[in-house]
Amino acid sequence: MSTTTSTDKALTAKDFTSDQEVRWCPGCGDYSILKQVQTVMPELGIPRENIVFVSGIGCSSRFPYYMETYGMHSIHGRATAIASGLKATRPELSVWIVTGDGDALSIGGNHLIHLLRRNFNVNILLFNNQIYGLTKGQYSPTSPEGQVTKSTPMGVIDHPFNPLALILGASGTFIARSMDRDPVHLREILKRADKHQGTSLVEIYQNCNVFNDGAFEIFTEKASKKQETLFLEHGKPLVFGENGSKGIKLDGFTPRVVNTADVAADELWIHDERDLGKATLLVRFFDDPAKEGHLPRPFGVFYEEDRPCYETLLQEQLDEAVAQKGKGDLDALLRGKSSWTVL
Amino acid sequence: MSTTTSTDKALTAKDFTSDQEVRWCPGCGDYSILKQVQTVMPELGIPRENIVFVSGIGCSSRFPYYMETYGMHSIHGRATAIASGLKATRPELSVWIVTGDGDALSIGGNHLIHLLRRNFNVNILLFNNQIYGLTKGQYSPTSPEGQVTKSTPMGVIDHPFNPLALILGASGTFIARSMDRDPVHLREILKRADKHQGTSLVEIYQNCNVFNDGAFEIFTEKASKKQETLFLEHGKPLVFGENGSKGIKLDGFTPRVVNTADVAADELWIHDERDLGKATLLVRFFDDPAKEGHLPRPFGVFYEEDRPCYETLLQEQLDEAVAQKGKGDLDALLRGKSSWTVL
Amino acid sequence: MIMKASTEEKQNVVILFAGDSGDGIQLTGTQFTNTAALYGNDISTFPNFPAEIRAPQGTLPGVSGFQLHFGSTAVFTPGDFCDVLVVMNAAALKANLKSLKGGGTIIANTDGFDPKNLKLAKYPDGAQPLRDESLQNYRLIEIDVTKLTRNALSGSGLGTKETDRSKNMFVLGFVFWMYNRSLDPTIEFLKEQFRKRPELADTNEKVLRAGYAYGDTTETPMTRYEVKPAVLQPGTYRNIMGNQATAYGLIAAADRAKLTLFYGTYPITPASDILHELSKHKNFGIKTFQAEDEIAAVTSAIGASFGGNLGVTASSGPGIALKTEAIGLAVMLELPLLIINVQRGGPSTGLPTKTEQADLLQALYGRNGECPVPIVAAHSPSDCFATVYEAMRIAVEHMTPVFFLSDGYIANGAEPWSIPSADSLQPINARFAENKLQEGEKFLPYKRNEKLAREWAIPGTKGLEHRVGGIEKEAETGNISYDPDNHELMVKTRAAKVDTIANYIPKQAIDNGPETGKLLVLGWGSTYGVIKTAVSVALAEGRSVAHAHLRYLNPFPANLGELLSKYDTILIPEMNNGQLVKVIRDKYLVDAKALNKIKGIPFTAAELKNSIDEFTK
Amino acid sequence: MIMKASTEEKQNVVILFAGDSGDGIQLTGTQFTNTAALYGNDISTFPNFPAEIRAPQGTLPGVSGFQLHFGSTAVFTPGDFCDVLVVMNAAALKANLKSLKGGGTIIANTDGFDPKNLKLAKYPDGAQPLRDESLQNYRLIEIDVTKLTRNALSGSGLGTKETDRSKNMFVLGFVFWMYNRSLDPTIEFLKEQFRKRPELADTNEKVLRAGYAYGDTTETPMTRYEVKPAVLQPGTYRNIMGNQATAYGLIAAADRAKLTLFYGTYPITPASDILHELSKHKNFGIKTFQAEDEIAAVTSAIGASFGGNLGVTASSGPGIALKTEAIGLAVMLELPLLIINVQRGGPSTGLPTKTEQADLLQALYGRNGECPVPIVAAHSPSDCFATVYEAMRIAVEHMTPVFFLSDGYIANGAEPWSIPSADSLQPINARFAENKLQEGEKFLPYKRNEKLAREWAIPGTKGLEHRVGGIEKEAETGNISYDPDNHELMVKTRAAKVDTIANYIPKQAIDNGPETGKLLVLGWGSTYGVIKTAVSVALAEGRSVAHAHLRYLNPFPANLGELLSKYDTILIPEMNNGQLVKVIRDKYLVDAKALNKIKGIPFTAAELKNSIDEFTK
Ligand SMILES: Cc1ncc(C[n+]2csc(CCOP(=O)(O)OP(=O)(O)O)c2C)c(N)n1
Ligand SMILES: Cc1ncc(C[n+]2csc(CCOP(=O)(O)OP(=O)(O)O)c2C)c(N)n1
Ligand code: SF4
Ligand code: SF4
Ligand SMILES: [Mg+2]
Ligand SMILES: [Mg+2]
Repeated sequence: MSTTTSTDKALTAKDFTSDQEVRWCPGCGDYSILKQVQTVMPELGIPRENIVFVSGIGCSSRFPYYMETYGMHSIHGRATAIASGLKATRPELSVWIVTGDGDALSIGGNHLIHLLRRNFNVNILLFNNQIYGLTKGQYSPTSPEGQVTKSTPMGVIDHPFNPLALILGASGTFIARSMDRDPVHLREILKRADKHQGTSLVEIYQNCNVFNDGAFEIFTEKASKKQETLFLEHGKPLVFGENGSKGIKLDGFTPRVVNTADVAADELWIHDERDLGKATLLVRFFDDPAKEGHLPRPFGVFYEEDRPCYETLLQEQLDEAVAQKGKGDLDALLRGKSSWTVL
Repeated sequence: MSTTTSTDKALTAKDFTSDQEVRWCPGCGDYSILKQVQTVMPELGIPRENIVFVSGIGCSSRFPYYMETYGMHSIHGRATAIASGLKATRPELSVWIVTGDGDALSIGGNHLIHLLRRNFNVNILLFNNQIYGLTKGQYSPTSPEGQVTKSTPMGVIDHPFNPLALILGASGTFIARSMDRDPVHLREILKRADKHQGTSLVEIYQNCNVFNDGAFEIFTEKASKKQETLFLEHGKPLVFGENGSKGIKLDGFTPRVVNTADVAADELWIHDERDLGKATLLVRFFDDPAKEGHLPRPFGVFYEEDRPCYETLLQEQLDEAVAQKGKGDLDALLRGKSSWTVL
Repeated sequence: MIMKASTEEKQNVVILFAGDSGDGIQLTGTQFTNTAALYGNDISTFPNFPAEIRAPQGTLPGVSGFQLHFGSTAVFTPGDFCDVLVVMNAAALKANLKSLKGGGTIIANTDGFDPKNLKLAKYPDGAQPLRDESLQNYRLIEIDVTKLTRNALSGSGLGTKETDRSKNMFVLGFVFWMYNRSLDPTIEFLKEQFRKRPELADTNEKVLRAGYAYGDTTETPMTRYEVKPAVLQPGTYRNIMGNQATAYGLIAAADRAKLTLFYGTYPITPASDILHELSKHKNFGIKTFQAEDEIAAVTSAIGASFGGNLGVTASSGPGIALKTEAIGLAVMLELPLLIINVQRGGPSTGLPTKTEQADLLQALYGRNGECPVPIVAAHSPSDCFATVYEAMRIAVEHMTPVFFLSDGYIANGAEPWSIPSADSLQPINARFAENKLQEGEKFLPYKRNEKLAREWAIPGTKGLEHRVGGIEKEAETGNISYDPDNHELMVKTRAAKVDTIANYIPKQAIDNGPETGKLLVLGWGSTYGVIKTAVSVALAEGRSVAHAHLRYLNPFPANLGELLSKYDTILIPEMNNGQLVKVIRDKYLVDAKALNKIKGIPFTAAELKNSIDEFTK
Repeated sequence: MIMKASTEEKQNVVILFAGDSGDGIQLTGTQFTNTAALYGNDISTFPNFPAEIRAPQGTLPGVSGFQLHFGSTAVFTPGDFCDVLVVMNAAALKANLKSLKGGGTIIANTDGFDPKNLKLAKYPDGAQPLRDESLQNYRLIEIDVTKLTRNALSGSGLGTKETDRSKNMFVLGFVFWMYNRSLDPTIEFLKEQFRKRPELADTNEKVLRAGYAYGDTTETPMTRYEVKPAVLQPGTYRNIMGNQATAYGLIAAADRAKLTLFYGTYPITPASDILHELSKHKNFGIKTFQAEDEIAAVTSAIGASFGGNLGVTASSGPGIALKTEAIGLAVMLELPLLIINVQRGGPSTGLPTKTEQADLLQALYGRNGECPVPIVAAHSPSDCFATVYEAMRIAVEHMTPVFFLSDGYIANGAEPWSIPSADSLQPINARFAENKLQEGEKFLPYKRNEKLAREWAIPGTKGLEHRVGGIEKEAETGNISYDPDNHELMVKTRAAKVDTIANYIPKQAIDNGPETGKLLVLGWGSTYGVIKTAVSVALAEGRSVAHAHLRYLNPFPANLGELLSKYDTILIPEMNNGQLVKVIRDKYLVDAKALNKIKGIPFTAAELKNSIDEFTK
């Protein structure tokens, strides 16, 4: 709930903290994400009253309550559609959608892909914990095959989505991945998302320490992080491992891990956020880390494209209609072309 | 409605024709598709009573009424989900889903992508006419930007889906495209779809001559077909044009049109239905044919992958459970582990 | 020798135009309607589309109809039966003969009765209705429209396919002659319609005039009819269809409320035309959004409402079913939201092109939990304007989702409408929250006024940042609350908020008949015209009957119970299996009687009159 | 010197275990329940989960409770108030003290009342309930559970974090001592539970025994209590929870019908546990399908039903809302389909972890068009078994979707259940169509039997190929039909089909009290226990009151109207704002009175008794 401290001094993370007690399980990855978002907000230079957080249902979707901005905790899977209506009518607002892997990809899958193709200028934070947290531990569309959960005592048999491949397939214009456990990277990506004109989709690997603890350990823990993750930088070669000792080289359409020492720098795959072809392959770096010879998991901005936003095109049509026909005159409309008068 | 002519002689297309009057607009592309399906059916060697056509709502979705098989004309967008339940419980049936661009990609988008990832062994015929036919001419998620329709008097502003890119992004295991006006090709693809073990998705360009006449003319009409279409054949180079005079060559990740005469045959892109990397680029051959230097539109099988089907894995778990615990004994279950007896 | 036709005066006439969906029947009917309206007749029309998009030519499912009732006295329905049946082919005759009064006139295009057409219409082999005795109780006018149209255009250089497209103009011209009407409005329409292809305007005009001339020159003596203008209340009128009036009502509401209209919808018969109409008026700042499905349609509208706009969503039964979860959210958020249901035949996909009023209980009770939503219903095509406007006023001023019910019969029907001036419309006052907080004072988003409505605190308002959601909320603060007493308080408050609307709407009036008596016919929605007609006739016969028609279905007007108590019997006619009657019986514990018709088509006045006679014996 | 505690006999006792969600309260409660049940007490239990997944430790929202009522006489509810309140920390005390009877016993873990815990529980600064006078009306037993547990495990080599996890066993042991119960069932449970980590079974057993021994050895004199076994009907019993009984009922129905159960669902509180339970029993050939959403859940079940399987779908209010369109399809298809609604607090997301019975009208009327669906409701945890079984029987034998209503209170509550033998269950007879057609004869998929049910003609049956769908169907053939009379016929037939079920279900009986009198308390669903209790008390006082409880809510039993007419007043208590009462008033035109509680928690017997007293004055 907001108080009337409306002086115009520079805002801090604290100004974005609501008075509601945060109610996630102790140790939940959501805490870190909340912190990074609250930290980044003041840096965006957007008046607090022009920011809206919209969420669906899930642990992650409790997020808006904790942000001292406008917010709506809506119904399961529909935050994307609600945000579409809001943004279509209030293009000047900064709209953030917070959603979970169930909320966005299971019940909300359809609205998500349609939002992406329409390219509303909103930001989607997809908290992927590969589980249904709020309903206490059923598998989600991102849970790996074989996982034992409350609803799959003998293991998941559904092939999981590759979320970023789906999102790219749905014509997303900004596609990125980060994680709860790398605050610096996450903040960087959040700022990039804000900057992008169009739908920014940030998948955030988030640990649910109660129902799916350690799902992303291999990417987040020091011991394995360097070997298993690939941090993308525009214009830079794809390198990873201790001191960048490893890199990615394309062999036809097949990316292969090489020792950077063994190849010339320009033979390595150079990351280009604007290359759709590269992006289509890059989102497919989705191997099971247990697999022999697997590729590392990329983090960072996979792809960015400039495409007009729905709300802009909509307003343009309205302006064009006024230019062509003049501002609507209600009396003239009601009268129409063939009226008659009875005296 | 079926009669009792149940002798076992070889079936013909006529045996697959129901007694219901076909009620599409005269000239509608749906007629040809119906004909090809009825023609192909007898060749599949499946007993008629084991075939089920399930559809949603739309002109295209009237399809099951005209097939002398089991059929359900369900509700808008849900044929995929209905088919999932049917196939999960009756794996021996040959299940065909007939759906439109609105039915499958607008209201039914979510069930479609989930069906694809689960990879039920069913066949989806997606009649794409880039319009809502049954409701008399609103735009659909595949209508091109700028199109004037009943609901867009100033032109469509939604960026359309690239359906095959979406479908590949959703982990489809068999992805193909054909057209109403090429019966031979369509029949070939239908047979391939039937053969594939897993979800076969066939996008069929279909002319709605009442509300969107000529949408695919450039691909279907003799004058332009050779220049504008690219018929894919496994193991063969990508060539098109008069006498195969043109071909596709990759320049980095960028496919370029070349004169076949100018390049060695092995420099051309060789189609490989099993190469996911190639498929990701191939589905992006989706240029507006009005664009200077555009790529031709591919038809045929883009991609095929072997992946276990949901219904198989489900049955395996059931069998495994019986193997581990024995066939369920109802009395034992009800009694449980701590019952007591009152005398 | 040309014989002059005689002229006879009539109070009112029902014409039914029927033909193949490709025959331009709807256009023909609409042109006659507009001409009659401009002439000053009272009118009521109803189109009867085929269910199929364009079923095969010449077949029964392919028949398209347009029924028009016009008169010199007040007209409330398109008519139970028609005086004149115009048929372009055999199927049209077969499908519609049952609607023709005994002794009525049939105008038949002979060309549409060739063996092929007879077969398509499923006439038995060898049958030829134009020749055999089957039509002997009617007056049959046979015209070889095809030949005459071709003749009229001979030398125009057009092919027969193109020529034949204007056959409907020949028939229209002839009917204009029969009823002594001016061709000018149609000629003007043709000019406007074919602005970019003036040669087509010419062709059509030529054929139209030929049809008219055919009446003048025909050798069979024929009667012409005169239907004088009706005495309507002074005012400026136009002819309007229900969906169009709904669209205009929305535009007007946005204009008067000075807010942006956001219309989130997914196409469905018979609601889509509202979308089509609204999307033509972008210069009013109206934002239409064709969503991916009905759930996105309603939730996008909720998003727009949250942003301070007029969020509206529309559908028909199956689509409304999909919106019910989100409507529950809107009830919790206490935001204005208008849900339009243009009802059609159900259940499930049902009869998409037919009418029914079987979604009342869905509107009233079709949500999880205790989830009250006000409901208003239009009673005729033109009434959609005022009723949807009122629905929007309630939504905004009482901060609540509101249902507006129409149906396929109203949506596609048309009638003259006394056009209100923009200024005469009741203002719609949105109450946006402003930041008037003292230092340290907290904003209370769920604080209420005397209507129990909260303020509309929209993003962009500095200092009022707050969060809303679908979990139960603490009174006033709106924070999440699981407190048992608070939940009961909030459930009761949301119910009271809706009930309170009864204090802000007019008392229920008797539309027709005495304030007390044997029988009250209580209606809602599109049965208005037919009840009005039947009760008028019964009253003229001296029966003790009255008619009240509900616009407000939740809450009911405060005086309804008392009003009902003034009659021995309450009869509730509905195009469903009995829905309003359930609510009235529950609420007022009166033994109200149901009269139901569940055929996808309206009651006839005769059916209703029969029932009135029964109860006033 | 150790003083021997005295033993006192009690008829019944209510214990409320409360603590942090991490404290193992549910397990503690369940163990005591099972032990009491095995001992032969009648029992009724109810867990009270926090709404948050795992709200911060020590806070009020983090409190988890488990209430257990056990007795030597029949027990119907978990009890209005408790005799003993076991609290693991200050928040647990604060949240639950209002539930303790005056003079009741508090067993407090002193370690949970340190300053940090007091602060988290929002006690005012300096307040210390264990020390100040606030608890002087209760008997307070303070135990330093943490220390005693650590002592019991000293030398085990375990860290304090691990040691502290078994604190609940200490308390359980102590309460077992208080009520003179055997430790054996729990020890056996521990062995089974920690099969793979026997060292943990040992640790827990050690602490459990220490808690018991603490009672024996404590230096304060204490009373122990004896609650004798109840006299239950002869039979084999087990303790069962509502959702578990529902799952078992489904498994049993599939087993008896010899069909495959297909359970299409999407997780939602409080229905998910049915999915969890069913997915454990794959060796019964049960196919569970976690769909992408509720629409896919219900439609996949329809697909399974079309294929000849038992299609079942389950959800709670918001999810049911999403299924309403598809349920309409199932009504048209006339296929067996079971829709389970485990109701929770609404509207919208509402109070997900609380109970309510506010979705009755949604089940009855929440679809577009005239769309009747039979409804049955369970009245207690164990009754779920028989009622869901009956629902399935109706679905299959009458070829219709059926609603089964349960609620959060029933779903998570537990009680003893007299286990039926599989053979004793009523058979479920599916009527599959066989091809018996003569040459040239057409198959009629919508031909009906005396129940008005069609046959189940499933794919794979040679010669019966046919098409079904959601558009109105021609009688018998099932072909698409837009014919007006056919539509009315079909609407009436579908209604009659459901109404006919009244001929195949038992007449409504009086559960308790005289066949005629001043007051009938008419209930449905989970209010059974509390009505039973209150009416029993009132009857014992000589009041003229009876209790009838509806299992069948659509159609009502044929004799219901007559039964109601035997009482001066009908009182309908519901955990909603009045739903059944609307239907009864409409249908029987009786001035039934509503008693409503909309707090997310059940009525207390006292509340009901007050109301009974009012009406029997
Ligand atoms: C319509 C509807 N269906 C189901 C639910 C139950 N439900 C709430 S959250 C949720 C899934 C949560 O998973 P996710 O989106 O991954 O969020 P997380 O809790 O993991 O952050 C479900 C199934 C609901 N509230 N509403
Ligand atoms: C729930 C629901 N919403 C909307 C409709 C209306 N509707 C029927 S078909 C259709 C779209 C048809 O388009 P498509 O799927 O492309 O099929 P086509 O007619 O073009 O073959 C719509 C919007 C409906 N029947 N049900
Ligand atoms: S259940 Fe998992 S995701 Fe939810 S709050 Fe707890 S740790 Fe976080
Ligand atoms: S409207 Fe279009 S798609 Fe539908 S039947 Fe007619 S031509 Fe075919
Ligand atoms: Mg999740
Ligand atoms: Mg289409």
